[in-house]
Amino acid sequence: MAMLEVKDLQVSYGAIAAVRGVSFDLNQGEIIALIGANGAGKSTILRTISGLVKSKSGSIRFADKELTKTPAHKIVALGIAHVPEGRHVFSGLTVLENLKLGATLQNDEARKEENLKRVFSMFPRLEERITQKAGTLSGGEQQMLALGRAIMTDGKLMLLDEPSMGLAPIIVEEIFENILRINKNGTSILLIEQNANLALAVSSRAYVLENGIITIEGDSKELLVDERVKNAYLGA
Amino acid sequence: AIDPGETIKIGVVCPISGSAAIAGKYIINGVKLLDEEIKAAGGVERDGVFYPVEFIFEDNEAKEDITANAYQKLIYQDDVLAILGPDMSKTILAAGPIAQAAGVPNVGTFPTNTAVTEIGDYIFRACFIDPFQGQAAATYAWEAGYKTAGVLFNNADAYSKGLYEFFKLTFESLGGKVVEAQAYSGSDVKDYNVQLTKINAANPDCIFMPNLLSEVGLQIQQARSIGITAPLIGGDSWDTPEVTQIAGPKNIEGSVYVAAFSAENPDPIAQDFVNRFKEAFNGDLPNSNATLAYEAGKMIVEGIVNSETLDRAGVRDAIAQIKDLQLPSGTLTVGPDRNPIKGASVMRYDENGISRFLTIVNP
Amino acid sequence: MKNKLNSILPPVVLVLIYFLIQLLLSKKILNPYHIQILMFACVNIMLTVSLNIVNGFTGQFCIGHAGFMSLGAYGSAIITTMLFGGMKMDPNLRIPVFLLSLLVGGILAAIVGFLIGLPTLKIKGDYLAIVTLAFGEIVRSTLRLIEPIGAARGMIGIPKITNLAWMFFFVMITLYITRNFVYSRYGRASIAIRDNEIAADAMGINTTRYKVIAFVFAAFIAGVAGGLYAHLMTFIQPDSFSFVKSNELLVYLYAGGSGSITGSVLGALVLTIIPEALRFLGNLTNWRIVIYAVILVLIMLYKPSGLFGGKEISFLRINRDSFRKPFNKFNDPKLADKQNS
Amino acid sequence: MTTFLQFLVYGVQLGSVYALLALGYSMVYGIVRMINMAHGDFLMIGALSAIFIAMGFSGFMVDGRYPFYIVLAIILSAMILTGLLGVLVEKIAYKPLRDRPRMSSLITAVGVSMFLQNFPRALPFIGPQPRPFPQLFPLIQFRLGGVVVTSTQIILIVVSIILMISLDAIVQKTKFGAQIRAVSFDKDASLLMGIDTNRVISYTFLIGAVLAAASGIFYASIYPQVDVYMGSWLGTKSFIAAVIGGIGSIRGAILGGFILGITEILATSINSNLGYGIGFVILIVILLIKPAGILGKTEIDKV
Amino acid sequence: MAILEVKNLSIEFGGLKAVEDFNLSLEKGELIAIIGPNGAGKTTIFNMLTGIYPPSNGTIHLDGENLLGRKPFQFAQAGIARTFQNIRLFSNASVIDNVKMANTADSNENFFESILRTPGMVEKERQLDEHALELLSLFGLEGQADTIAKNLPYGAQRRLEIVRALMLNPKVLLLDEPVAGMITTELDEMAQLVKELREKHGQTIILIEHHMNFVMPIVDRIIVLNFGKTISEGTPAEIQKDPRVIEAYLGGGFHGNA
Ligand SMILES: Nc1ncnc2c1ncn2[C@@H]1O[C@H](COP(=O)(O)OP(=O)(O)OP(=O)(O)O)[C@@H](O)[C@H]1O
Ligand SMILES: Nc1ncnc2c1ncn2[C@@H]1O[C@H](COP(=O)(O)OP(=O)(O)OP(=O)(O)O)[C@@H](O)[C@H]1O
Ligand SMILES: [Mg+2]
Ligand SMILES: [Mg+2]
Repeated sequence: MAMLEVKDLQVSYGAIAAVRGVSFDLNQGEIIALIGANGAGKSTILRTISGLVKSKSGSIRFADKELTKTPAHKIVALGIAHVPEGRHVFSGLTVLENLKLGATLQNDEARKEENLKRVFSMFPRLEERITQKAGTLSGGEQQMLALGRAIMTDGKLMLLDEPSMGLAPIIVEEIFENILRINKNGTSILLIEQNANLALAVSSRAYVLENGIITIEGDSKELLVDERVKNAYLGA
Repeated sequence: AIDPGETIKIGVVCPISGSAAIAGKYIINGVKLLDEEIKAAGGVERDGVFYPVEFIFEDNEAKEDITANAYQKLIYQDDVLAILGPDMSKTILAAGPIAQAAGVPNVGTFPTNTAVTEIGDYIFRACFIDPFQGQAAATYAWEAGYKTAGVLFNNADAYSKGLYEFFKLTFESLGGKVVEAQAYSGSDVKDYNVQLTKINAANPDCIFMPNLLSEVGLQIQQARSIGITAPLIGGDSWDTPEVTQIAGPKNIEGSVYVAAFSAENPDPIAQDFVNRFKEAFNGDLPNSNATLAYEAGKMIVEGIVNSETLDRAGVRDAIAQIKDLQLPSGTLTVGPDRNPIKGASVMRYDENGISRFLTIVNP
Repeated sequence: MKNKLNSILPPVVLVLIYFLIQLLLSKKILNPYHIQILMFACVNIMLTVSLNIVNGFTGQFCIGHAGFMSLGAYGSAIITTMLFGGMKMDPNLRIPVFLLSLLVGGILAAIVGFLIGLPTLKIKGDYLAIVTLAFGEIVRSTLRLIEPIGAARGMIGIPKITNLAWMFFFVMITLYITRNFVYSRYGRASIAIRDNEIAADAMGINTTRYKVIAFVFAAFIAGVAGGLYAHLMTFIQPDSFSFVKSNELLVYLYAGGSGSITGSVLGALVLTIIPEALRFLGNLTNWRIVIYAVILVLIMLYKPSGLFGGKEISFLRINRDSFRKPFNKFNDPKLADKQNS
Repeated sequence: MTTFLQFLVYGVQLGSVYALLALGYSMVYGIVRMINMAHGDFLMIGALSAIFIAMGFSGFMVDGRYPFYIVLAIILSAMILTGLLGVLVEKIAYKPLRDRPRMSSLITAVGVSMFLQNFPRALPFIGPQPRPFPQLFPLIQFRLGGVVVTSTQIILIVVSIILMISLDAIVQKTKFGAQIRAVSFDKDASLLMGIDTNRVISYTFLIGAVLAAASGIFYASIYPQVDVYMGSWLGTKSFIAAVIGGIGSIRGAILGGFILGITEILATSINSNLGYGIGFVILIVILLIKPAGILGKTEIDKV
Repeated sequence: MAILEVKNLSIEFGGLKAVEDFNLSLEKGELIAIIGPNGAGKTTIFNMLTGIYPPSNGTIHLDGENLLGRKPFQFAQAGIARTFQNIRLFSNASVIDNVKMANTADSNENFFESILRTPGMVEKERQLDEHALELLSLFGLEGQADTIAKNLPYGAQRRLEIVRALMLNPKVLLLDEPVAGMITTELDEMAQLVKELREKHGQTIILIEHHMNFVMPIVDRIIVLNFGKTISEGTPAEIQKDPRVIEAYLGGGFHGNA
């Protein structure tokens, strides 16, 4: 039984059909990757799962619950953490306040502290800057904060939208190590990543999205050597 | 010309919405009373023929451009014989020229600015004018023995400011002195404490407050609450029941104002009017707005009755000829400048907050 | 060829409308009441279009626009009524003096627009809004105190010169120059400032300068509109130009659709007519403004960007085709497509 | 000197009214970035409903006065009533436009404002006339060396300061406050934190309307006259006060209110003819010195 | 002589020394990169070079001219153009208008010409249009000239930002993470374009980027920043071998693939 099951999902922005019938699933403890060009509809899928965008048709089931009719804040409560594209940190609030907001639904104080420690051990830079306003952080620092905030929500499934964007190579490396660590701790991960090499390296399975439909899917190791994927996404 | 027995249409322009809507409410009631009176009589009788009358009410929101629109509609769409209202000088100054150009007799209810009837020979009014009222207040004050006066006036309001100026002119020519005049702007924020404190500091024998209905209640209340004991003198908005309610009967006691009309006037015509009004509008007393609207209507009716030809020009000529018309507020004659020649009542509030007739001032 | 037609068509259409109206007037289908509403609508169109330059195209937030209108109204009325005798003016002088007065009114408003614009433009967004509101109120309260122009009593005896033909003429000119403004470097700079001020700055656009230009230009048009209003009403007084009037203009602008000249025209026209059209309520006239309020809310709920938000009818648009060389290689759509793919 | 102090008292009195109003204004603005043109009308609704509720309670009057607990009941029920109306208006007229151009809700607010003024006006039992406001608070005058201070003034000032402190505490210290601030920065991200943004916004409107009602009742207690149009200009004044203080800032709203009230009164005392205009000149001067209001922070726009 | 000469550039944000003593001497036609960990101060340097942040210390000379104390638009007019890390287009304007907007200072049509739309003005407008189209076609965007900028795909928006900057005819072009968020194939395309700009048009360029695959093959020289300080400077080959850079920035694992 898959943890997350997406069936025939269709999403439109007004007249623009962004996702045109997508089905995939994700099992407990898995990392799967969505890759595809700009505008393929990857972010839209994540936004629909977390309830920020309403679907036109199709279903999303998570832990046996239908999500398409559930409001976004309740989806978080079910255990889905979403690190959105473009970070969306609360720019006028401090780093610490941002992190605490991640734990809005967390009533277990001890667990909250524990998560905070985890975040700081993954991203020491954040601990150095706890009183800085998030809006003045550098791009990479904001990305760390967004990830940290999602860790604070303590979700069972994490939706990551381009976590490596704008990060220094060494940080990318760290972040992906951390993603693997988060995953080891039991959190399943749905990953969008422009860097297809990286995405395929850390995931077990992957889906390739083109113009709102899935064109290729399969085992990540196999896709790494797939000619079609190589030409379109992996480059020279 | 209107055929015998045909309905006569009279346009009524007044503020129904907008910040001056309270005046409109009284105007409408005054006209409604007249309407009932005419209906009961079977119409207006002219040369033995009865003409039903229809009053068409138009909202002017107390704005000039909307008034102009209302006039145009009444004249060109409804084809009215005459226009009754509006009540404010600024609105009739803006729209009067339309009536004048179209040759439609127009009787304003309460526009006291002298310039109003100067628009042209079709423009009349039912009220007396600023200089007269200011003068009347000053004469009263001087005769009551006050030597010095303070004034609180609204420098954003032509009526208030005009009354202040004419008051000062007369009062000082009589030998008195305006020792402190304080202004405020508009009727937006109703804090007059500073002005009143300054007036009080000059220790005047009386204080003249020729201000709008929506302001005087609070002014009286504030004056008393900061300890002013000098008698207060007001203008014609002071006769509205709401003013007494807001000021409080104790605070308003002893205040004197110059009004177009006194509900206490023992004259049978006045008493008949007051009683009918009270009956029609669950006990409300008519104020000047209501009375002048009623009287403006009466003037138009009189014009209809006496007109040589029943058309706009005929009615205009007949209104201009009105002489000794018996009205609730007294006897009215239309002067050569189309202003009514009639007296003003001086009223005084007693300890129960009821205004008592004091004296009549004639022009 | 099509472009030539496009530029000649609007005035022709307007002249045709004008004669149609005259025809309907003579046939008594329309009456002076309708004409007057139309003229007020025209004044409002000029005001709304000018406000659009500041709020819609430059992205500033002016909520004291009636202040500029009042300066124009008073400025022009002083010329015709106080300097040239008002109603008693020599008939031959009427038109030239009228035009002169409008120019003076416009310039007066523009000068004040400049003075206001300069120091205040470092103030942004809603803070700027308050400053413009304060400016409008300062103008109003000053006018109330100046005795020679009637103070609170207002100015009477302004000759009635504005008529439908003049109104149409000035609306036409306003639309024409505003459209040209929008499709020139001035308009582009304004839009750049609106869309992203930091990027505009980084692209070498002197943002302060262009904001001031937008203010001055808009103030000038509003001033001329004020002059036309004065010579339509024949009576003006300071309180006609209060923040209530400014608010009305905001409503016309955003209900019509900001950033669209068409929207301003439509917003001003429709929303000037609706309250008058609601007079049919007769005895229920009490509820007129209540219904107007409901209509307004419904318009916004169903058309949140305004009736014409972001759209423009072709008269008020300048297509790049109109100034491209006929055989420019980029003009060939097929070629362009190929290069694109 | 005493007159100056007396004027200062008047200024503080007027200022506290503005401050109270600006508080609600700033709350709503801070979170939905909406210039709520109808805010002043909620003040009117609050005062008007208090009159009718007080009429309903008139049977409880003792010696022509309302006992303390009845006064409390009147005020609370008027506040609740207004608050619910605020929430209703938000649901109908503002919520559908939340993700739309900012100006569209400004215009619906204008429509709402017209409606709130004219609907009661057109109702026969309310109408356009000004009404007296019942005296809810005992009126005692204190003399402090020539300067007169009334109990109502003291109550008003104390109430605005208490409200300011408690609101500030709510916003800065509580979890709900953190949610309010989060929503004000980024609604989508707030949803992703599990914050029910609709609820937060509804509560904010509730608080805004409740505060408006409170300020309406206090305003009418000092200037005991209520009519359906009273809110329109007061609403604008509260906007001005909020902006002077730094819009969206709770302390700023209070500060702005007092500054506006005091400068208006002092300007009037210098020359009553110019008082009105001078107030606005001072406003512009303040903003020229502090372009984002006294306590306002210029938005961070990291490049 | 160097076209851009920067000496001891420093800035602080409330005690945080974001950039300290940054020095740079850039020759005409050079293509260099500034790299460094997140928050090292790279964007801040761009902000100082474009007048957005006034430095607390240091000098900036462009072509021998001191730019310090000028406003951002004057920096741009003097010849420093840039793109932004988070795209800042004029999003409601068309693509070509976005480009033309960058030319406001140069275009010499006057106000009355503009509102009257004289033939002279139309002719200037036409020339401007052609020039803008030429630049757009360099980046394959001419087919979308009339598209509203915000409707462009992400990659195209990045390219449009560069075209817009080029419209200023800059002496120095600053590109802040031009390939962030692009997929590998697009990344290669962009590398090609930047190379062409420099080779065919002699454009002097400074770029900031975290994609080493993109940076290393095309640049002449790299400056590495850490905590606001320059920790290394040299050719790509030298930088890749510098242990300080590897430790602070490059790391050892995934970057090879990135
Ligand atoms: N809010 C929106 N309104 C209208 N269209 C949108 C909106 N968001 C996305 N789109 C469109 O929907 C399509 C899919 O967008 P989406 O953001 O899901 O793509 P993506 O695969 O995540 O691309 P990227 O790699 O650029 O993040 C695109 O064509 C985009 O232009
Ligand atoms: N306006 C500001 N106020 C306070 N601190 C700031 C401000 N701008 C930048 N900083 C800080 O200065 C440091 C340098 O920021 P900068 O944006 O230059 O980093 P960067 O090198 O571009 O990083 P990235 O690669 O992540 O974009 C960061 O620590 C950042 O938090
Ligand atoms: Mg995406
Ligand atoms: Mg950066």
